[in-house]
Amino acid sequence: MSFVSLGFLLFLLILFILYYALPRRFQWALLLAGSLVFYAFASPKYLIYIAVTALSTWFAGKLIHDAYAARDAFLKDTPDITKEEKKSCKEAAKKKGRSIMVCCLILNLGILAVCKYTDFAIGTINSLFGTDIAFLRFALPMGISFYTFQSMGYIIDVSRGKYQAELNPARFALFVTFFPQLVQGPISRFDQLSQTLYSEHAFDAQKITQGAWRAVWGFFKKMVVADRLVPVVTGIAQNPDKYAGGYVLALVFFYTIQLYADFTGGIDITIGVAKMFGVDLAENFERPFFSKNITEFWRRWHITMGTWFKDYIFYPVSVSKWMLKVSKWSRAKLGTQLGKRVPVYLSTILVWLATGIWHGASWNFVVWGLLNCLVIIISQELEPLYAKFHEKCAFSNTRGWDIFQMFRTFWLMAFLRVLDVYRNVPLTFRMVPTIFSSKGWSEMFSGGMLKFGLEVRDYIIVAIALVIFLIVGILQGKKPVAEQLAEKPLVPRYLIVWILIIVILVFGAYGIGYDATQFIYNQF
Amino acid sequence: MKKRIVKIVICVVLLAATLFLLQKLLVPKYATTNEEGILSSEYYANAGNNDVLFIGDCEVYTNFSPVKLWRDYGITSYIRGTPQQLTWQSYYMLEDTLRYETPKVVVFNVLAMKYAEPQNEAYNRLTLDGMKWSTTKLDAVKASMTDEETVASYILPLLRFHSRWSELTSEDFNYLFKTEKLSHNGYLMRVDAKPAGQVPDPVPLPDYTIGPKCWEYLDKIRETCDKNGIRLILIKAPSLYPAWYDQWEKQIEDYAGKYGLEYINFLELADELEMDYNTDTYDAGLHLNLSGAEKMSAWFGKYLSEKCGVEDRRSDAALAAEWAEREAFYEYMKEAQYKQLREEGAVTRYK
Amino acid sequence: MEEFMNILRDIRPDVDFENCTTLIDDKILDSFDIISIITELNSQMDVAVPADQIIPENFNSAQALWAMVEKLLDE
Amino acid sequence: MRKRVLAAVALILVLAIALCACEKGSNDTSINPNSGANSKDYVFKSGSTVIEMKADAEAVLKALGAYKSSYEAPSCAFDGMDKIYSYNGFDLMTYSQNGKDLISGVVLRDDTVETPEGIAIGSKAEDVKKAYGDFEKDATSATFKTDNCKLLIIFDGGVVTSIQYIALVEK
Repeated sequence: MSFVSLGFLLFLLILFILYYALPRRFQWALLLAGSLVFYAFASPKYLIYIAVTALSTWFAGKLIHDAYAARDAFLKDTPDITKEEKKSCKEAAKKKGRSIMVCCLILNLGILAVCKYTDFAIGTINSLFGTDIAFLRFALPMGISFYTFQSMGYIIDVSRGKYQAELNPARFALFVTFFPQLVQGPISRFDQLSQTLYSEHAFDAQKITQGAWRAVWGFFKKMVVADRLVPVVTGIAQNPDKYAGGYVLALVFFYTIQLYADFTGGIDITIGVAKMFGVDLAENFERPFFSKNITEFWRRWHITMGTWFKDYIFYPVSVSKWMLKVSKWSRAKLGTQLGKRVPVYLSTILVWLATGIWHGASWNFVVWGLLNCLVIIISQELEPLYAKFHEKCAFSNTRGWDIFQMFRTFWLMAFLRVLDVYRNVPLTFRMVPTIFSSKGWSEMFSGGMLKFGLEVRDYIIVAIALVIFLIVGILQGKKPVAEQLAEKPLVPRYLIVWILIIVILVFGAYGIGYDATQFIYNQF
Repeated sequence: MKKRIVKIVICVVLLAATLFLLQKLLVPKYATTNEEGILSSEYYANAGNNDVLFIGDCEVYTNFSPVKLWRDYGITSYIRGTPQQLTWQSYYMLEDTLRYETPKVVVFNVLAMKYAEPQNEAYNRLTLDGMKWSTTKLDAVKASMTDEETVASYILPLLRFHSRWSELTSEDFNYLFKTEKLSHNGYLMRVDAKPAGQVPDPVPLPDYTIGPKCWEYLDKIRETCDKNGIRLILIKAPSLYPAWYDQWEKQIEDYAGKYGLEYINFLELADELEMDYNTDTYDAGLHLNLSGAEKMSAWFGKYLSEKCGVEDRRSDAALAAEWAEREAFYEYMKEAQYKQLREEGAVTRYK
Repeated sequence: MEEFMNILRDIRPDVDFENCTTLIDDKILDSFDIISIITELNSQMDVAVPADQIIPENFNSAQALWAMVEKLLDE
Repeated sequence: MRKRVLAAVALILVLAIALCACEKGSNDTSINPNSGANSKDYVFKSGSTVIEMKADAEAVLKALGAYKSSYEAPSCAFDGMDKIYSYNGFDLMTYSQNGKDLISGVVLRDDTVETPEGIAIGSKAEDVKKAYGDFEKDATSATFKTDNCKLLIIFDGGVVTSIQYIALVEK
């Protein structure tokens, strides 16, 4: 079930009415039922995958909980043991918790790996060794990367003792399957989400309208901008022989806009819908294109994925015994200054490798991840130079310089992202430099851009929408726009929403002639 | 709380009203372009008291003149033909008509039997959008939809036509709340002529078998007629193009034979009709013009009254008054088109 | 304690470790700094900070960090 | 020990899931990275004039010179006109799109013309197989598709009776 469908709106309406009509103690159970229905619509046979992940993680959590409960009981009942005995008891419980966690990780990451990466591995082996192993073409369950990561974050936290495990399997299943975030995240943390997921919610008109506004805004981004740009992006990317030079620059620009509108719009719908059910989800974006450098960009784009990698890969790897040994060795061999960077950079590379692979089973994403990593490391290394530059040059503190930096970051990210859309890595590296040739430029502005099914009017709509994005982005800098809107008098407040709805219905790229496209992030 | 509910109701009503107006504005009007689209909605103002019902594609709405049938034989009739009306759509047109009246004779043109599957969204729209809402329309929509279509876009045509915002013309504003009456009980008049000349040879087909869905709905048409005591007549209009293959003819003949139906192939009667393809068609043999349609009606009116016993109802004063109005409109349009021919050299508008 | 403060100052000379209590919340320390602190603590003071101790509460101020180090040394 | 048992259980589960996942994904939307290279479209040649489906008809008509006869078939509603031009040995069809006439088909009418692959009316089914590839045995017709073109060949008793080039257009 796509968010952009009447079916989804109908589903939402029914669930919404039931949610606030039923006694409040049934609310979370209704959400679970709704989520399962939602998932079953995607395809009933996929339910098995998400069920295995939910149940196995719940069970592992419960085992860990039992082990820790036994430890606590033992320590409480036998207060007069030595410190050593205490320590070894704690160690034993910790070890047990860890091994349960590891098993759970192997199982679930195993499923993810098999579903998502088997064909990638086969393809790579085939091209490396000239073999001809057939692709298996596994079905890719909806949102598998998202719910797997969310569950794995939970089990790691439980084994670390960060919070108590959820003992009720149904309640835990809701955490894994909660429908608004199934499609494309955000990747929630249990301690954060559980605060509002299971509680009873009164009909809070203010919260509900603000949620609805947010969702409407998301539909605007998706339907008016993202879906409208799909034909240009695919048209250029899939016909590299025809479209080079200027077209590639257009691709770089429009793909970034499309990705932004699609992904952040989808998240707006997700967060807005969740809010209508009284559930608070973590923000996934913080005006990413207002970032001044790529490190900052990655703190503000797809935030829940970034923090997931940081907490569960970057830190554990960086502080692992093995890495500390590497650190000692590199300091001895390379000197303190250089040596101390080795572990940080090694972990960074690992994280970006993982991020790349997470985004998709192809070398395009691996290269994309590593290029991001490279840019980050280079800018880290150039830090002292920047500091000097700022001291010397007065204009580096001006507003204009800030804007230049944002502009630069936008284009840097845009150029890296173009790896998403071309068929393979060599092709991408062949196409991007053609921008600097004279190819395609004159053709582009003499009707070439109108060959993809978009007319001048469509580009005008996109341009106007971008201006609106910019204004909303600037407003957002103060506080959430929904809150600002709520403070406005009744008439302008509703007028804005009313206009937005009409704009979506009339100018949305949907229906015949426009292929309702799946969310780009759906199967990442 | 009460205040809040009032506010919400006002908001919803305002939004609904805007959307309604917007939809009115954005849907095609079929008043001065693609006029054929108006046909399917024009029926409802003329429902009741029609003894003969024609169903089928352009081969009915350009080839028979109900006014001529009335004038010469006192036969009341209506043509519920629409462009590329497919067999299942013809069936639902019949069903829809039965909600208003029960004719004595139903005439079905068999050309559409060549289409085994839903064909074209644009033509579906011309046939379906004008129908009034009923379960019959819903069934018709479901039977007709191509893969890309949705039921919702028929319930709310705004969902389909929203992107017309940049193509709006004065027509859309002029006909926002009114419609233009263009047909004569479903007949779309053209007085100009274009000789048929050399019609291209038919292109051989890999398979001439008429599809099961067509038979299924022809069965339904037949059964519905049986149930309602309606006489069903199958016809093939005398259009020279597109080709009507012998292999199709045989299958239709066999069907008619099997169920004891009348089947008239007007292509074979061209001489008897005194059809002159140099003067009786306005587009070189695809569609008949007024002269051709009146020749057809003269022949077929005789058949209807003599063979089928369709009554002469000219003695009914109320009906006669109604038809007098139609005749006047018929003459008016005829004159208007001849005037165009004289003054502009071509017919570009119906009126 | 002084040795510990020197480690911090060495990594980020520009940060006021004495008084700041929002090192993480205000994004003053980034993940590079955090890892540098942990590796320095390990090499200079022989404290192993496990991953589950890397939470904002432990890194928001020098005091909190020191408290964590003491606790880890104690175990 | 327990750890090993757990690990073994986990491994077995992974394999079990993998097996049940082995049923091929029906709505696999991924784009096959190798599908970019398409075979060349079928074209018909009259003398030195190449007639390609969906190509602009104007240039082709000019190159072909005078036709024997032509026919115009307007569509039932909507703008646009299908046109048919008859030449010696074949008919050329066009359709209109955005105010331009594009080629929608070529029908070979007699054995005075043949396809560039050497097939003409009267050719044997085996020759078709050799020229265009395999098709179902005893079929009364065979179609061969490329990106823009469908080549339809109709047989009667193992002999070609009709050859048609048909443009693949979404109408």
